[in-house]
This record gives sequence, structure tokens and C-alpha cells, in this order.
Amino acid sequence: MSGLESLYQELILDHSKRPQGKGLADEDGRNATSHQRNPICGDEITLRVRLTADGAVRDVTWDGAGCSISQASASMLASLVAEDAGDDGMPQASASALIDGFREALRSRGTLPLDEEVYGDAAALSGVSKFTARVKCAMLAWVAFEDAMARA
Amino acid sequence: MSGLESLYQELILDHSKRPQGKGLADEDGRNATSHQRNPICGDEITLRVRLTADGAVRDVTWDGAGCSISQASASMLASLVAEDAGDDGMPQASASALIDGFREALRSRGTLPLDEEVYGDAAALSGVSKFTARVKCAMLAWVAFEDAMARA
Amino acid sequence: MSSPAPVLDLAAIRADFPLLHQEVNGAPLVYLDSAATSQKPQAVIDAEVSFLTRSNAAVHRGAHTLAAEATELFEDARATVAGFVGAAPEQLVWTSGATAGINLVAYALGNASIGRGAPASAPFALRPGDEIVVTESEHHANLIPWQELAARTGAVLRHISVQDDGSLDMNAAASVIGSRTRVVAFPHVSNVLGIVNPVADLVALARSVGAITVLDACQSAPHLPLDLPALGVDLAVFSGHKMLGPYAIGGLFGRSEVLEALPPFLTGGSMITTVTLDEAQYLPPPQRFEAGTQPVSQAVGLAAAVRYLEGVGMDAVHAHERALERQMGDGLRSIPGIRLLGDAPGAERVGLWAFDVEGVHAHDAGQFLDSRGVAVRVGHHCAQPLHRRFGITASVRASAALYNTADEVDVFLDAVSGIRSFFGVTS
Amino acid sequence: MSSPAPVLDLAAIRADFPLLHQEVNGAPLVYLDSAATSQKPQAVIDAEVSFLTRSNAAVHRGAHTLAAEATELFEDARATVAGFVGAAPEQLVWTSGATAGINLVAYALGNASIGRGAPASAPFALRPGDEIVVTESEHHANLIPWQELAARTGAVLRHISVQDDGSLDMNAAASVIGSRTRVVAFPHVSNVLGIVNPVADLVALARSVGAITVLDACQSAPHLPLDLPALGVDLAVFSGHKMLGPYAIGGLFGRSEVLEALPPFLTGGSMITTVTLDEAQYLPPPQRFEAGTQPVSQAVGLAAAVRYLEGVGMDAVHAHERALERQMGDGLRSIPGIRLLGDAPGAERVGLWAFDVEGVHAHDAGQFLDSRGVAVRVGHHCAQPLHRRFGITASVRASAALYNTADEVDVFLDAVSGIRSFFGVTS
Ligand SMILES: Cc1ncc(COP(=O)(O)O)c(C=O)c1O
Ligand SMILES: Cc1ncc(COP(=O)(O)O)c(C=O)c1O
Repeated sequence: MSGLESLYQELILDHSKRPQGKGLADEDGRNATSHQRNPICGDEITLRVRLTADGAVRDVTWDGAGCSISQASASMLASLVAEDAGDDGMPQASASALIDGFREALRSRGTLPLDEEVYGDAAALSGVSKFTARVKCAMLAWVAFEDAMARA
Repeated sequence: MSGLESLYQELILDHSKRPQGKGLADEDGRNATSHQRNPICGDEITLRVRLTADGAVRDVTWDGAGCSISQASASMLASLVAEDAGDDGMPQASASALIDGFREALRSRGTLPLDEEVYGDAAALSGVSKFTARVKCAMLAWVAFEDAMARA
Repeated sequence: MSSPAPVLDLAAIRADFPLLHQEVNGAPLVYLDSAATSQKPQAVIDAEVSFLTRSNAAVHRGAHTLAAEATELFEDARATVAGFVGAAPEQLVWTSGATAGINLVAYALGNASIGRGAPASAPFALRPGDEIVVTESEHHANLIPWQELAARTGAVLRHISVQDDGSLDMNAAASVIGSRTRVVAFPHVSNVLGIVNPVADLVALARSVGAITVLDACQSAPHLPLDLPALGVDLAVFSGHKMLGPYAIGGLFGRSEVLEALPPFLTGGSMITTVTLDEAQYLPPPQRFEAGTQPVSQAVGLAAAVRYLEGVGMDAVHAHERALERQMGDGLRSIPGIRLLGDAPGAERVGLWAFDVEGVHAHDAGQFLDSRGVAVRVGHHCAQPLHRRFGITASVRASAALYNTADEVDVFLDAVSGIRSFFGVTS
Repeated sequence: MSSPAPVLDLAAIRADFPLLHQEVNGAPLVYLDSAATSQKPQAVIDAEVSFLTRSNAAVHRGAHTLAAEATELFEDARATVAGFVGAAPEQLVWTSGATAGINLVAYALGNASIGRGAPASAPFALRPGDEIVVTESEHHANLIPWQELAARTGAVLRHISVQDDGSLDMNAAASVIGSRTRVVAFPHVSNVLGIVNPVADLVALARSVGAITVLDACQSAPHLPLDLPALGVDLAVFSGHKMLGPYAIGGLFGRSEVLEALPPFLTGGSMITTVTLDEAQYLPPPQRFEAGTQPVSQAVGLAAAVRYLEGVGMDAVHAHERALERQMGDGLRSIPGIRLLGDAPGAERVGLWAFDVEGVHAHDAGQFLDSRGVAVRVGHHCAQPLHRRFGITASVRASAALYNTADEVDVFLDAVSGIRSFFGVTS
């Protein structure tokens, strides 16, 4: 797999073209929103977490414009939460652990791949970690997710 | 003559130890005073030109503290004016010509020696022109002379 | 152009730039990001190294032999660089770059506005309601310092709009520049549009209302013959690293009357005459604006850079880059889905083009080019308002310098033509 | 010291400094002007040259491979230099030098004072009658910016006096620093006296009244192990060129809470998030304070310099220079007509001495030393108030660095002992 193809895997281009969770959900019940911006390219994302009464993450929706990496990453994050949340939601501790693991892998310069069992489609973003200038693009949605939970 | 001896000729050390024209004359008649400072070492000079009724230079007196080059130069300038002024004084045009010639020689990096016939003892300052960092010291009194005449 | 462009000996020129000879992602590097920062010829590196290994000492401060030698080299460098832009040595102030130079002017005007200058600075004071005029094409460096100055003084910031074709709206300029205008700041060449602005017309408008002009010459100094006094501007800035020189040095040119009237900005050593614990007296320009230890070896390096440019000849540099610009522009226009920013017909230009790739984000487009060894800049290029005006947040920019070749432009164009299909965008 | 000083391998160290191996006026160069500017080891030159010839590209802006590589080297350099002074990377702001760093702080406080900062900056605003405290031993760089800030805000500038033996009058400090004090700025080591000031005591006094502290670490960073957070200061500055690094780069250290609260100083590219024609939003520190293209290759060079110093070991550097200082001090005291400035008994010191030669102007004394190949600094060393306090306008200063030898100090002392007779002054 050439450098470019390891970055832009089919799955990534798919998610960026048919993004999941795009379009902000209504602010019903417990919820929190975060707006993040990549100052280098001007990409932005607005991400909303809705929580269950117990404070678990119910779903993630988002809106924004950006490169295919940042769009795919947001889409993958939303679908990962959708898959894992179930009826009781995803405990915030689990969400935080996911974010931490994602950040660590992305900063690893290709040494720590993301586990597909845990990250689902988002595991395809492992290749980004070799492109240090693009790590911020992939992180954008996840930073927004973290920030939104902190505000919740 | 070693570099150092060409700079500190006996005549220079003599003038710096027994300076002529030192001590400002009273401000009688037409006169003008200039204060100059070398920002690098903090040396300063106050120089007064007294003029005849016709506007010719009658005498130059000065006060100040500084290195032997700056003190000797002021002293030599005062004595040169004293010698050349005579009863009618030194025409300002002649004074300006002297200053211009002095500046040119000092900036010449050793290529234009000062003529002893014209500059008297001050011709001993020719050696300073090879020490670019010291040119300002030798110029201080002459710049004050020029400035004072411009104010007169 | 009717006469054939003077041909540069590109093989010889390229041999002078060590960085260019490398592979990136398995392809020869095609460096088309010189508007961001230029590469340095060996002569610049050698000049700095030779200074540091043979003549290095504190300038303007020491009496010892080494210090005198260093001072001479430093002041010779000033004369050389000043000469390159048509100025006298005492009209050139060293700065750490163009951004620092514009901030210097803005803060000095701010200081004049609160009475921190000599009486001569009073005419430069800004009062509430006075106006500062910039253009919509500004690099942030020539925009935010004026926003902040306006906020500090109560002045109003206005702007000259950019037309759809990238040219300045000179009708707007004539109505925006008016009796309350005190400062008109504008780029000689926008770093996104590449168009040479009508300096003479803007200067005439500013003069007619008694406003001072501040020229951002970052993108012209490396590419055009430049005579700042002849252009009639009051102040102008440029950056060393964009003109084959070192980082961390730039120049501020000022007309002598203006520099002499302005109060200092940075304060500290080497810019004073007498200092007491309570107050300081300041030297005349350029020293008044050069507080602290200066970029000494960098000045020597920048002098070597302008000597290199002069050796090639700025007319030849301009003609060569103009030819590359035409080749790029023509090629890009023929690729489906490419939209050039600022394609004003018949405009005088330097060798750069920014463009949008329909359906592909600039970051992705740039990444694709990089995989072919082509280094371009993607993003807003520090010109967010201009991108917003064109309805986009980011673009791709290819910018040439004297060391680029027609073959490289071909590689670039070929790569650009592959972007949309790689990302599955059909036109 | 009871234990023997760790011995440096001086032959090896000197071999690393190409400039030292030359003759001046027919004698081997004895460079004792490192407090003005230090010489650079080959490793620093090589690091910069290697960056410029292999990795040079715009940082924090490009997505291409070269730009990513340059960005990494640049940020690694930040981490290295921050680590050298005990700080976290985000606590280190690049500046063009110590003078620029102090001006940054003074102007940022000024901007806070006129409401140009976020709400968090309000506690840093200065109001008329507030007090800024400096010392009588200040370098002009740590004096005039405060004079100007005081003039802009209506604050009052006060000072802690220096005693006859060169030590700070700490009783005066305790009474000068009071409830109106908002800023206490002082040198870690005066560039004329060479005495290490009681930082902890000054910080405690400042803290007790809620004032912030600004440390001028120019003359300590190259000579002592330094842990700025442990010293407890809020802000500190140092200059690259004085610590074996390139010109045109310096560092501003800030405690995170302080940096986060301060408004920007220079504005322009790379320090913003969103910019419209009317206003700009600013990034967090350190980027908030780093407008425009940064001293990129110089950062890489400075990182190489601190790695060099760390390789030798700052304890060893300090011990070696301390030994040279003792040798100089003892030698100078025994030469008739020499008056040392700041000969406080038992003071902690770095390797420099300034002195007056009775009956001989400093300029003449320096010239004589130069004729023997000895490069020292003469003048007021940008500390006019301190010289005035000692009743002189200029002094001679010899300052050592890790590359100086005991033999060189002997040459220096021998030359000093010949000054007065050459100028015909009899004691
Ligand atoms: C104590 C001290 N502070 C500040 C400075 C100013 O440093 P720079 O000229 O590198 O800005 C110096 C050096 O000249 C110094 O010795
Ligand atoms: C038009 C223009 N103005 C100003 C700047 C700022 O220059 P610097 O970052 O070197 O200060 C740049 C480059 O980034 C530019 O292209």
C-alpha cells in the first residue's frame, strides 16, 4: 500500500462522501455542544453529544466542513458511538478511554495501530498517524467530543 | 610603529593630559554652544564657539570627559583655531572646509592622511582612521564645532 | 512580451540551492512553496557561516578588533540591502521580519497617538474617528496590527474591496480614501492573488488626503526590480526568508522625514543616548528602532541573498517567473474543475497561482500533490477575509521562484490533473 | 568550594569553536567578551546548515512532507530549549531576543491595561499610581520598556538600589515593594556586576504583595543550571546569542496561568483562529505570542546550543567559570589602580568582572588590551544608571565562557597590569 493509499483508504473516502451522524440533532434532554476549528486550514466542526438521564452518551451528531480526513473521522466517531451505545448509552468513562486511545494511536507516528475490534471503521484512521500534519484533521471531531462531554 | 603606537602618538597623549581650550569661555558677544555625546561609551563634550562681529570664528573652548582620543582631538581643534584665527577670526567657510577634510580623512581607513601644514597637531589623529571603532571619539569635538556653527 | 525573455542558466542556479536536490515520497522534489518561504543559495549559508566562524562579535558596542570588523560587516550589509530596494542605508531599519515591521509602524503610530513621541510625531497621532484603510486581500500581518491600532486609538478600520477577478476595486479605493484617512496600508502583491497592485494610484489617493502609505512588499521584493523611494510610499516592509535570505530578519524602509518623526517601538540597549532611572533619550533612525542585539549574522546573510539576486538580475528573475506563471495559469485553466483565484485579464503578476479544486478539499489536494513530490501550500494562506470573499475557506497555492523550471511546472500540472479522479470526483 | 572543580576537557571544547583559533594584532585571540555575545560551537552551525540545506520549509502552515518535517524539528527545538530551563514546551515563547521578550511582556501588560485582553487579563491591568519595581543594576533592556509602560499607563517606576559592594539593598527592596507594586523586574545576574541576585527573596517579596515577577536571565542561562519554574518567577527572558546559539532568537518563559491570561503583543499570521476584516480571535500560548514567520532555523540552532551545554554539563560549566572568575578577581585586586565594580564579599557569581582603571579611560584601556589580542568590552554596557551610581560613565568588562582557559586569564591579567604605564599614569 503506497503512502497515499494508506492514508486515503476506501473506507475513509466512503465515510467522507456519505457521512454518518451529520446534521445536528435537536437539543432535547441532557446535551452539550462543542465548536472546534483547525486554525491552519480553517476547517470547523460543531459536535453535539446527547446524554441519557444517567449521564451516559446517547448519541453524537455533528456538522462542519473540512478535508476528507476530518469528515470521515467525525462520521466514524458518530457511527462508533451509535454501535456501542445500545439502550443504556455509552458510559462517559468508556468514551474518555476511547478518545485517549485514539489520541495515543494518532500521535504514535505509525507505531500503535487502532484495534478494529474496538474502533470499528475508525481503525482505518491508523494510517493518518504517519502524516503528522494531518493528525489534527483526524483529531478534530474527537477533541470536540471530549470538549462537549466536559461541558455536559 | 606598531598599531597601538600609531594610534596613541606622544602628541595625542600630551594633548589629552594637558588639554588646550578646556574650560568654557564666557558667553560674551556672538556665540553658540553644542553638546554632543557618544552613545557607545557615554563620552560627552560641550563646545562653545565665539564669533567676531563679522561672524568669523574667534575661539573655541570646550569641556567634557572622555577617552584620550576624544580629549586630544578637542584640544587640538581648539589650538588649531587659536593659531589660525588671528585678529580677524577664521571665516566659517574655512572652518567648514577644515571639518569636512577632517571627516574625510578619518573615514578613509588610513588612506588619506591629514596634512600637518593644514591641521597642525591634529594631523597626529590620522592614525585613528585605521581604528574604525575610534573614529567617533576623534570626531566628537569636530561634530560639536560643526553643530555650534550651525546654531550660531 | 514581444522580446524573448532573458534565459536564466537554470542548471547553474539550481546547483546553488542544495535543498532542491532531494526526493520526496520517491519523486524528485518540486518546490512550489516559495511564497511561504524560499530556499537559500549556498552563498547565503556560506556568508553566515563565515561571519560566525571568523568575525563574530557584538556590533556597535565593542572597541576590540573583532567587534569593529563585525560592525563594519553589519553596516555594509545594511547598505547592500538598502541599495537593493533603492534606499539609503539610514532609511533601512532591521526587523525580525515583515510582521514585526508592520507591528513596529502600528505601535509607533500608537505611541505617537498617546504623546510618547517628540513634537515632530504629533502629525502622525491618530484620533477617534480617524481612518486606517487596508485592502480585502490583506495577509493577516497587514490587517490585525491595524485592527489593534484602531482599537487602541479609536480610529476606524476601512477596506478597499477586491473584485471578482482579484483586482482591487479602484473606484471603491477613491471613495474609501477620504479626508479622515490617515494611513493606507496595502500589499504590493497579494500572496494569494499574485497580482501587482497599482501602487502609484494608491499612493496618489493617499497623498491627496495627506495620509501615509505602508507597503507590504513581501511578495514583490524577491520577484521584481524594486525602487521603494520611486514608488513614493512612506513606509514598506519585507522579509528576508522569502527572498533567499535567512529567517528572523526583515527590513523596514521609511522615508527619512517619516522615520525621523516616529517615536520608538521596542526599547532597550543600543537605541539610546542618555538613560537615567527615570527616562531615556533616543538615537535618530535607524538605531532608534533597533533595540537590543540585532540579527547580525542574518543581516550578513541577507546581504549575500540580495547580491545573489542582483547577480542574476531582477529583470531576468521577473521575466523567468512570469513565464512560469503563464505556463501554470494556462495549464490550470485547461484542467476541468479548477478555479483560479484572481485571474484578472492582463494583470501584471508574479509567479504564483492559488486555486480551488471543485469537490476536493485543499488539504486533500495538497496531500495528493505531495505524494508526487510537489510541495505546495494549502489553507487560507493567512488571508481568511480574502478566501471568505471568494466563498471558500482554503485553497491550493503554487508559487515559483527563480530556481523553478518549466519541467517542474509540467510535473505540477500533470499531478493537478490527477487530483479529482483520485478522490472520485467526476466532473 | 571544598571539592575540586570538575575539570573540563578544554582542548576538546575549544576545538569545537572555530572562531577562537585566530590571531588578533599578532597575538592569539583571547575572547573575554562572551557577556556581550558568545561564540558558537560547530554543532550549532551544523544544525542550522543541515536544517537549511535539507529540511527547510514553512512550519505550522504546510501539509507537504518537507513542511511537516520542518514543523517537527521546530517543535522539538522548543521542547529541548524549554527543558533546558526546566519548563514545559507550551511555557516557552520564541522571541527575537531578550529585549524583544521584555518588550513583549511590557506591551502585553499595556494592552491588558487598556482592555485589549480577555477578561482573564484584567488582573494584570496597570492603573495610574500602580508601581513597577526594577533595580538600579538594570540593563537598559529591562529598564526602558518599563519606563515606557509606566508612561503609557500612569504607573510609577521605582527601583531597588545597589549598595557600594554591588549587592542589592534588600532592606530597600522590602520597603520599595509594597501594596501598589504590580510588577517586579530584575536581573538574575547583572551584566556588569556578575553577582547572582537573591531570586527567592525577591520572588517572596513580590508574591506577598501580589505582584508578578519578570526575570532577566540573559547572564545566567549560559552559565548556571537553571530551573525557572523552581525559581518561582512568573516570566523570564533569555537570548540565544549569549548562550552559544544563533542571533535573532530568544526565549520568553511564562507560568501557564500568566501566559494564558496575557493579551497578544505582535499580531499577524499563525497566532489566530478566525479573522474577519473587523476582528481577530487569538490562539492560546505559546502561539498567541508568535506572530508571523518564526526564527525557525535559529530555533534548531539554539536547541543544538543547549544540547551542547547539557553535554558538557551546566554544573561543570559553572564550576569552571567560577574558577576563572576567582582567578580574574584575585589578579585584578592585586594590580595597582584597578577598582572592581561589585566586589561583594562571599557573593555567588558568574565569570565576569567590570572594573575601572584609575587615570585611564575605559576606551583607551580596552584599546591597549586589544593590541595584546585580548577582546573585552568597554563602555557603559547598556547600564548607564549603574555606572552613574558608581560615579563613572564607562568601565572595562572581561567576561568568560566555558571555552576560556586559565592561561587566557593570565594573558589578560598581564595585559591589564601594563595599561597604566603605557598611558603614563603613575600610581
Ligand atoms: C542582563 C542583560 N539583559 C538584557 C540584555 C539584552 O539582550 P539582547 O540584546 O540579546 O536582547 C543583555 C545583553 O545585552 C543583558 O546582558
Ligand atoms: C503578503 C505577505 N505579507 C506579510 C507576510 C508576513 O511575513 P513574515 O511571516 O515573514 O513576517 C507574508 C508571508 O507570510 C506575506 O506573504
